[in-house]
Amino acid sequence: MLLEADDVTMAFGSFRAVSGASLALDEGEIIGLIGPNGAGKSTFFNCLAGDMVPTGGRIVFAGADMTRASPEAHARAGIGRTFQVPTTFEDMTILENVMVGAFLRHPRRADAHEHARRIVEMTGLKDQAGQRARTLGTPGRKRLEIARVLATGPRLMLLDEALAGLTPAELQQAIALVRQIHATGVTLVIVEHIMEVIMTLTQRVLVFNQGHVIASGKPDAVVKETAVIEAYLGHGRRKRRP
Amino acid sequence: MWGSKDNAGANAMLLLQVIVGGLLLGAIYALFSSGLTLIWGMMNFINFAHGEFVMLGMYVALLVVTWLAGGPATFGVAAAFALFVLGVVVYLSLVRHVMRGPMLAQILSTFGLALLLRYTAFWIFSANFVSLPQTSLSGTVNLGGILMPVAQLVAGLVAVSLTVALHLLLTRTAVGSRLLAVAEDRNAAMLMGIRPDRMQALAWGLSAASAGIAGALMATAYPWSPSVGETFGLTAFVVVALGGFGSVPGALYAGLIIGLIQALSAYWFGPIYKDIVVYGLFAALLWLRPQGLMGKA
Amino acid sequence: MKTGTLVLAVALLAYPFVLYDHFYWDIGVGLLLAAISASAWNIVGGYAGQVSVGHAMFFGIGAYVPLLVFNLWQLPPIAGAPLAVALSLVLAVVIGLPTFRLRGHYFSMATIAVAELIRIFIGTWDFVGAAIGLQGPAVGRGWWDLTFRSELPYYYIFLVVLAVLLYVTRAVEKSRFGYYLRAIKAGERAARSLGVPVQQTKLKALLLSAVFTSIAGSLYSIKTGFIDPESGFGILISVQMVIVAALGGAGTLYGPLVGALILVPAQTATNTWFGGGGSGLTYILYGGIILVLARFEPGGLHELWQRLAPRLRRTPRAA
Amino acid sequence: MTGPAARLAAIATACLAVMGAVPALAADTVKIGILWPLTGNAAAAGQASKAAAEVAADIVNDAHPDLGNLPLAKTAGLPNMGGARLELVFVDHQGSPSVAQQQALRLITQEKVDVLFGAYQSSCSFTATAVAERQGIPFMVGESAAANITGRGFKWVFRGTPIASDYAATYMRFFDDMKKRGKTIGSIAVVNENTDYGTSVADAIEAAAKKNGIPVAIRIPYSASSTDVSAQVLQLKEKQPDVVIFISYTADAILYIKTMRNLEYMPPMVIGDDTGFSDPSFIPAVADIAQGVMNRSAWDIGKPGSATYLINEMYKKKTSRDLDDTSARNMQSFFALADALNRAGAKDPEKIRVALSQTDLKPDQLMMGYEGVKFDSTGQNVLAATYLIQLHGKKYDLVWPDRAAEAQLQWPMKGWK
Repeated sequence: MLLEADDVTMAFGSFRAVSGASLALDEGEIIGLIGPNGAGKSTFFNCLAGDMVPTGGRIVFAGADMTRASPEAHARAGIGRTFQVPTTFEDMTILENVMVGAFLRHPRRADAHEHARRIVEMTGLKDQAGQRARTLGTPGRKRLEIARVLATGPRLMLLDEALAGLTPAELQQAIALVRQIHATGVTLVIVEHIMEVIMTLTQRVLVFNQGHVIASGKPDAVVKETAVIEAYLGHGRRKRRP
Repeated sequence: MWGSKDNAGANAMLLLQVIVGGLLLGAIYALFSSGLTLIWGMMNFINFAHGEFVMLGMYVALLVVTWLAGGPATFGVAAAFALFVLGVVVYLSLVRHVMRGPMLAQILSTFGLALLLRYTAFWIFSANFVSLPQTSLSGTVNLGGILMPVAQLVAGLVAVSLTVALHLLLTRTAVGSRLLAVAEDRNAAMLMGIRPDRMQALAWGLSAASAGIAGALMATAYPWSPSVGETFGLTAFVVVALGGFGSVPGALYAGLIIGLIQALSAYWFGPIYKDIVVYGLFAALLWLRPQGLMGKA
Repeated sequence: MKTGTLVLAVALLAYPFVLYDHFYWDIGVGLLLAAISASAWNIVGGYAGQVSVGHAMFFGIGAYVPLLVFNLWQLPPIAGAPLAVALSLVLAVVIGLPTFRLRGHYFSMATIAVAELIRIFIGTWDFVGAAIGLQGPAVGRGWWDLTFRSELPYYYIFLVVLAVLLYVTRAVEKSRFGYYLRAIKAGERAARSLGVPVQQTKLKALLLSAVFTSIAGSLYSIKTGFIDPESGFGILISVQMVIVAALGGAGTLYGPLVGALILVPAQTATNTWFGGGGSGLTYILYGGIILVLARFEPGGLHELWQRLAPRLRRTPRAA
Repeated sequence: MTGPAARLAAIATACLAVMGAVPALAADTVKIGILWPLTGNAAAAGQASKAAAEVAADIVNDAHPDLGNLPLAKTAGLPNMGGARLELVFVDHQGSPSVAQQQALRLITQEKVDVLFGAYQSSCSFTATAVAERQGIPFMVGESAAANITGRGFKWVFRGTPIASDYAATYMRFFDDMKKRGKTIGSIAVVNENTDYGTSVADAIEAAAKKNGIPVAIRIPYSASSTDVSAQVLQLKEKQPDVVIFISYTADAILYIKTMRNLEYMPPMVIGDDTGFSDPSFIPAVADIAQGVMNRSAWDIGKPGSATYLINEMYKKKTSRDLDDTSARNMQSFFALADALNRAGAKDPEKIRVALSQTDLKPDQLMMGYEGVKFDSTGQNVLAATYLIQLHGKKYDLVWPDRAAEAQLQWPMKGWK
C-alpha cells in the first residue's frame, strides 16, 4: 500500500467540503477523481498534497503519517502535485523552473542542471528551455508544471486538471506523456473533467459529490451507476462530457 | 484651585481626563486610518503618502479660514472635497498604472508622491509653523469635572461619526456593495456591470477625503508645518495593522485603543515611552495575532 | 558579460584618479555605501521578494556598536563590527521567525514597526548616547582606528566590501539557495509543493542580508565618526535601500550598484545645485523622479535595459 | 546587465565633472561657506538663519554708519583686506550628518571657501567641524547646543553662542534673585523635547539645580512630534512646581500653552527656553493666553533708532518677520567671524584662525546681550550670556537682569486672566 487516506474530513466552519473520504492506493496505479464542481475533490486533493490539514481523518504515505505534514515535507516524501491554475515561476526560464524541482534530490547545481535537462527533453520542452516561463501558452505551462514535479522524483504524482484546455492533438501528446511517466513507475492520481482522459488513462475512479465519495470502481462501470449520472445531471453545474 | 494632593477623587478625575483625551485623539487617528485601510483592503496597496493627505487637509483649512473667513463646517467640507479630488486624480494618473505591477513599484510611487506633496507644500507655504486663528471652536467645557476643549471634543465626535458613516456606506448602501464587490473579485464585478476603475477611483477619493477632514479637524488644535505628515503616516500604519488590513471597524477600535494607550502610557511612564509602548505592543501583536484585531486570518 | 564586469571594475578602481579630489572621493564613498546597503537588502528584498522597509535596524546596529565599544572601552571601532553582526543575526531571527509565516505586506509592516521601535528606544537610552548619539575618535590613534584624513582609504575599503558582497551574491544566484529564493518570490505555494523549505530559506536570506547591512552600518559610522538615532535607524535609511535597489532592478546582481551609480550623484547634484536656495526643490525633483520611474518603469532600469538591449545590439555584435 | 552599468558609470562621472566646473572666485571677495538645514524638520530655523546671515553680510559689505559700534558696519567690506566683500555660499545639509560632512568637504575643495559657518543641529556640527579640522579651515559654530562640539581638542573650531551650561547658570542666578525678592521657588519642573537640543539643555538645568539646592519636582522628556500633551500637563498639575521650564520646538511649545489653557493649569511662572517660544509663530498663536510667559533670549529689538532696532528692520524687510533669538545668535557669531577675518588681513587659514582666537569684542560692539566675545582654548565663547524676557501684550520685553531691564517683571504670570 503506497497511500492510504482514511475517513478524511475537511470542514470550513460548519461547511464540510470533504466528508469522510477514504482512498487506498497501490504502487503503480493510476486512479481518477471525478465529480461536479464544488464536489470536494479539489479540497480532498489539497489534503493529500499537504496544502491543507484535514480537520479529521488520517493520511499515511509509504508507511509514514503525513496528515499534518507541510507541503514541502510531502514533496520530500515523494508526493508531487500540479495546480489547477498553473503556477509556473514566470520570470525564470523553463530550464530554471525545472531545476527548482530537480534541486530536491540533487543539491549540487551541476547535477540539478543535468537532471533538469533530461526532464525537459522527456517532456518535450527542449526547444523552449531558455525562454522565460511567461512566454509559454497554457498547454506549455501545464506541461512545465508536470516537468517541474517530475524533476522532484516523486513516487506519487497528483495531477489537478493538468490536461484541461488542450486541443485534441495536444491532448493526445499529453496523454502519451502521462503514460510515459507512469511507465517509469510513478503512481498517479488524476483530477479531471474530461471523461476521455479518465476513461483511457485510469484503472480506477472515485466519484465525489457534495463532499462524499458516492461511487468507486472501474471507469466504465462507474459511469453507468445511477448515483453518478444523477450527480452530474441532477445537481451538477457543469455539463457531462461523454 | 489646584485641588488637594491627597485627594483620591481628584486623582480619579485626572485619570478620567487622560482617558477621555486619549479617546478623542484616537478618534481622529481612526478617521484618517480608515481611509488608509479602505484602499489597503480593496487593492492590497500601501499608500505611503497618506500622512501627506492629512497635511494637505490642514493647509486647505488654513486657506479657507484666511481667504474666505470660513468656519469649521466650511473648511471641513472644503478639505474633504479638495482631497477627494486629489485622491481621484492620484488614482487615475498614478495608482491605476502601478497597482498591478510589482509591489516595489507601488511602494516607490507613493513614496515619491509623498516627497513631492510634502515639498510642494514646503515650497508654497514655507517651512514655518502655522496654526489656525481662533475659531468658533475655541474654549473649554466642563463635563462633570472633566475639562474638554471644545475643538477637541467636536473633532473627536465628528471623527467617530464619520468613521462609522464610512463603515455604513460600505456595508449598507448599493455603492458600498459595489466597492466591496470590486475588492472581492475585480473580474466578477466587471461581469456584473460594475466598472472597477470608477469604484477604485471612488475609494481613493473617499480615502483621501477622510484624511483631509481629519487634517482639518486636527488643525483646529494643533500647529503644523509641511513635515507633519510623516508622523501621521506612521501612526496610520500602526492603526491599520493593529485593526486588521482592510477593516474599517478595526481601524476605529485600533485608533481608539492607540489613542488611549498613548495617553495612559504618557501619563504613567512618561511621554517618550508612549511610542515605545505602542510599537512594542504592535510587535507583540505580530507574534500573537498577525492578522490584526479584526482582520481575516 | 565578462567584459562588462571588467569595465565596471576598472572604472570603479580608477575613479579616484580620474576625479582626483576629496569631494569626489567622498561622493564615491557615499555611492559605494549606498550600493553595499542596497545590495545587502537585495538578497532578501530583491531575490526573495520579501520587501523589508526596516533594514535600518541592521544598519543602525552595525553603526552603533563600533562607536559604542570605542566610547566604553576605547577599543578601535572596527572591533565592534563583529559584535554588531552577531546582534543583527539575533535580531533577524527574532523578526524573521514570526513574520515569515505571513504573506503579503505583513513583513513590510513588521519591519517598519520594529525599526521605528528601536529608533525611538535608542533615542531614550542614555547608555548609547540617547538622542545626542555617539562620536568616534576625533583623531585616529593609529591606523587601526580607521580614522583617515583622506577619503581615499575609505573608498577602497568600501570597494573591497562591495566586491565581496557581489561575489557572494553571485555565488548565491548560482546555487540551490538562489534558485529557491527566486522560486519563493515567484510563488510560495508552488515553491513549497516542489519541496522548497520556504520559511527556512527566507530566514537564511534575511540572515545573510542582515550581516552585510550591519557591515554597511559599521563602515558608515567608522567613516563618519558619528551616529545618532535618525542617521542610524531612521526610516529614510531603510527607504533609501529600497529605492536604490528598485531603481536599478531588484533581484538582479548589478541592479543596486546601477541604482546607486545614478541616484547618489543625482542626489548630490540636485542638493548642490538647488539645496542652497532652500526652496525644497531638491526633494520635489527627487520625489518626482521616483514617482515617474515607478509609473513608467515599474521593473526598474534593469527591465528597461532588457527591452532596449536587443535593439542596441543590432549593430556588429549581433553577428 | 554590466553593459548599462558601465555606461551609466560614465554618465554619472560626466555628471559629477560638470558639477565641479563652477567658475573660480573673483579677486576681492572672502568666501564663507554656510551649512544649514534648509529642508527637513529643522528647515524653519535654517531658513530664518539664512536670511539673518544675508542681512549680516549686507551690513558688512555696505556702509551702515547708523549701526553704532558694530564692527565693520561703518565701512564697506573688510577694510584690512582692501575693502574685500563677503560672499556667502549656502548649502543644505538636510539635517543629515553625512550630508553635512560631504557638503563641508565640497565647500572647502570645490567652492574654495575661506571659512565655514553652521550647522544648527549638533549632529551636523559634529561631522562638519571634523572635516574643517582635517582640512585646516576655520569653522565658526553659529548655534548648536551639544556641549562637546568644542573641547574635542580641535584647533579650528569656534563657537560664538552660549551653551547649555550657560543657560542653566543664568536660570539659577535668576532664581536666586527672585528668592531674594521674596518669591517662592520651592521646586521646578523641566519639560524637554528629547533630541540633542532639549536633552542637552535639560541635563544642564537638572545638574545646575541640584548644585543650587533647588529640587526638580519632575522632568518630562517628550517627543516634539507629539500631537497631544494633556497627559504631561496633568502630571505638572499634580506636582505643582513653582516654575516650569519648557525646552521645546515650535509646534509643541504652542501645543503646551494651549493645552495648559484648556486644562486650566497655570503655575506661578513658565519659562520657555528660547527656540519654540522665540519662533515668530508663537506670539500670534498664543499671546492672549500666555501673558507673562518668560523666555530666554540674548536678543532684544530695543528702542526705535537703536542699532538692534535697525537690524531688525532690515531683517523684517527681507522676511516680514521679526528677528528671533536663534537667528540673532547666528548673526552675532557671523559678525564675530567677519571681525576676525578683517583682523587677519589675509585669506590665509592660519592667520584667520589666530585672529579668531584673539577675538575680544566688548558689549557695545555686539548686537546681543553678551558680555563680550572671547574664545577660550577650546574655542568656546566664554563671555556669552543671555537675557530673560517676558511676554507683555503682543511682544516680549526685556525684564532681567535688572541692569538691562526695560520693563517690570510680573510674577506670577497672568496667563489668560
